[in-house]
Amino acid sequence: MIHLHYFAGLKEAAGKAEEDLSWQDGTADDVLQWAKQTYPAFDFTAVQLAVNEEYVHLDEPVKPGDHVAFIPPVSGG
Amino acid sequence: MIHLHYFAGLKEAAGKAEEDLSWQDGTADDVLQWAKQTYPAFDFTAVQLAVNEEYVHLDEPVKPGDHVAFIPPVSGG
Amino acid sequence: MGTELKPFHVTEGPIEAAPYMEYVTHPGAGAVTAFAGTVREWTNGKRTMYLKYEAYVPMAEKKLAQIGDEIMEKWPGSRVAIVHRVGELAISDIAVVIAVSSPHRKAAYEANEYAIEQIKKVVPIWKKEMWEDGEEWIGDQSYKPEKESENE
Amino acid sequence: MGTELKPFHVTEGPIEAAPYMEYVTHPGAGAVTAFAGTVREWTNGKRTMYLKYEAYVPMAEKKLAQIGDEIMEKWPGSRVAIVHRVGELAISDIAVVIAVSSPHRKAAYEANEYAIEQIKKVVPIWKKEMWEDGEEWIGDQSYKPEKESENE
Repeated sequence: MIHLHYFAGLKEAAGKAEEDLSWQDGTADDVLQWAKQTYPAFDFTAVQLAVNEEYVHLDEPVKPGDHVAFIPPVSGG
Repeated sequence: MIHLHYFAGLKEAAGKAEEDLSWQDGTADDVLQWAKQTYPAFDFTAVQLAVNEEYVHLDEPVKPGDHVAFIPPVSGG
Repeated sequence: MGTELKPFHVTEGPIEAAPYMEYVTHPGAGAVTAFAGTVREWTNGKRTMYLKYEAYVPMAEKKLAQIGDEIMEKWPGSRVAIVHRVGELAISDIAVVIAVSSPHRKAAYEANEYAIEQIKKVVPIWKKEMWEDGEEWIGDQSYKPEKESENE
Repeated sequence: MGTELKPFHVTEGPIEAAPYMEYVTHPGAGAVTAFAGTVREWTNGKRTMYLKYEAYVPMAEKKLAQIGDEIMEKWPGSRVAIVHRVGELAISDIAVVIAVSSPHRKAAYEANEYAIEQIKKVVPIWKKEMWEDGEEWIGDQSYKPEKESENE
């Protein structure tokens, strides 16, 4: 199982801030593909992924227990 | 009469912060020459003059009642 | 402040610059700069009613601390503290405070400006503008260079 | 502050940034910067015990206000407040506070830095360094370019 975190527009599109996903093995890109299929109305073009609170490339391995966050373009400050 | 204002090193050299000087007519340069003769131990090289709280060139007229300040290089901040 | 100040903090409560400026002040400092990002009423001719900020808090605090580390490396002798508020903010409320001390003033200005630029690039915090007639999550300004000067 | 704040002020009492940052904040501002010049213990390998500042107060306040006018002209929409302390200052005491607000952040940084540079050039205020083994009035740093970076 992995822990997914949604923010801003994606949180609103998904209707939730977090959810858990059954998971054995795969990459950040696999998680992204799952999200694209699950939330087809949301545009993931500019979204970056973070695994365990660090930005990652899409080939980053994702293991059970990991936290995967979808990071839309930030606008703090 | 004009009112003279001294600061920093010149105040210490003159032993006073202010003094009045009899005055009829003249320029800032005349005031400077008077000060150089009166306080020969002080180096006026880098000193600027202000008349009535504004920096002036040495040819600025000085009239009775004016405030003339000797402004050594500033070091605020 | 009776309690210990957290130098890289994301918080729901109102924030102010003073405790962060004090936090970074020390005998080796000759200059302390503070930046406060405040909620502006008008942007591009649209009137903002209020803002909502949201953050991925643990990652945001980690990224703020990384910015602090980068600054201490780039500008030796500097100290840094950054706090960002989340939740609903009214006009003129402070959204972010950056405090930097440095032996000399040039570094204190440069490092402070570096911090806000990095925050706008990498720290997972999002702003939603609430207007009279709608609302919108504001995306990364770096994707809209023609608007860069309009977005604080 | 129960009393009205004087936006261009030379004063003997302790000073702090907060009331000046508040003073310049308004609904049109998106950014507020503050600079606090603090008394540093070590300069060029010499230990400062304390500093003495002296000013030609009426002219200094007039010059500070002129700097404010220049900033409002150069960076439209900015607001400025500057206070300089005189008298004896201990290590880490604040000698000067500059607060600038602006619609956008770049101007708030630039205008603030412009203010401290102008203060060091034209405002009639003098600093005397008091060391363990002596004291000296500090002259205009612009006459000693090789030491510029060492003097805040």
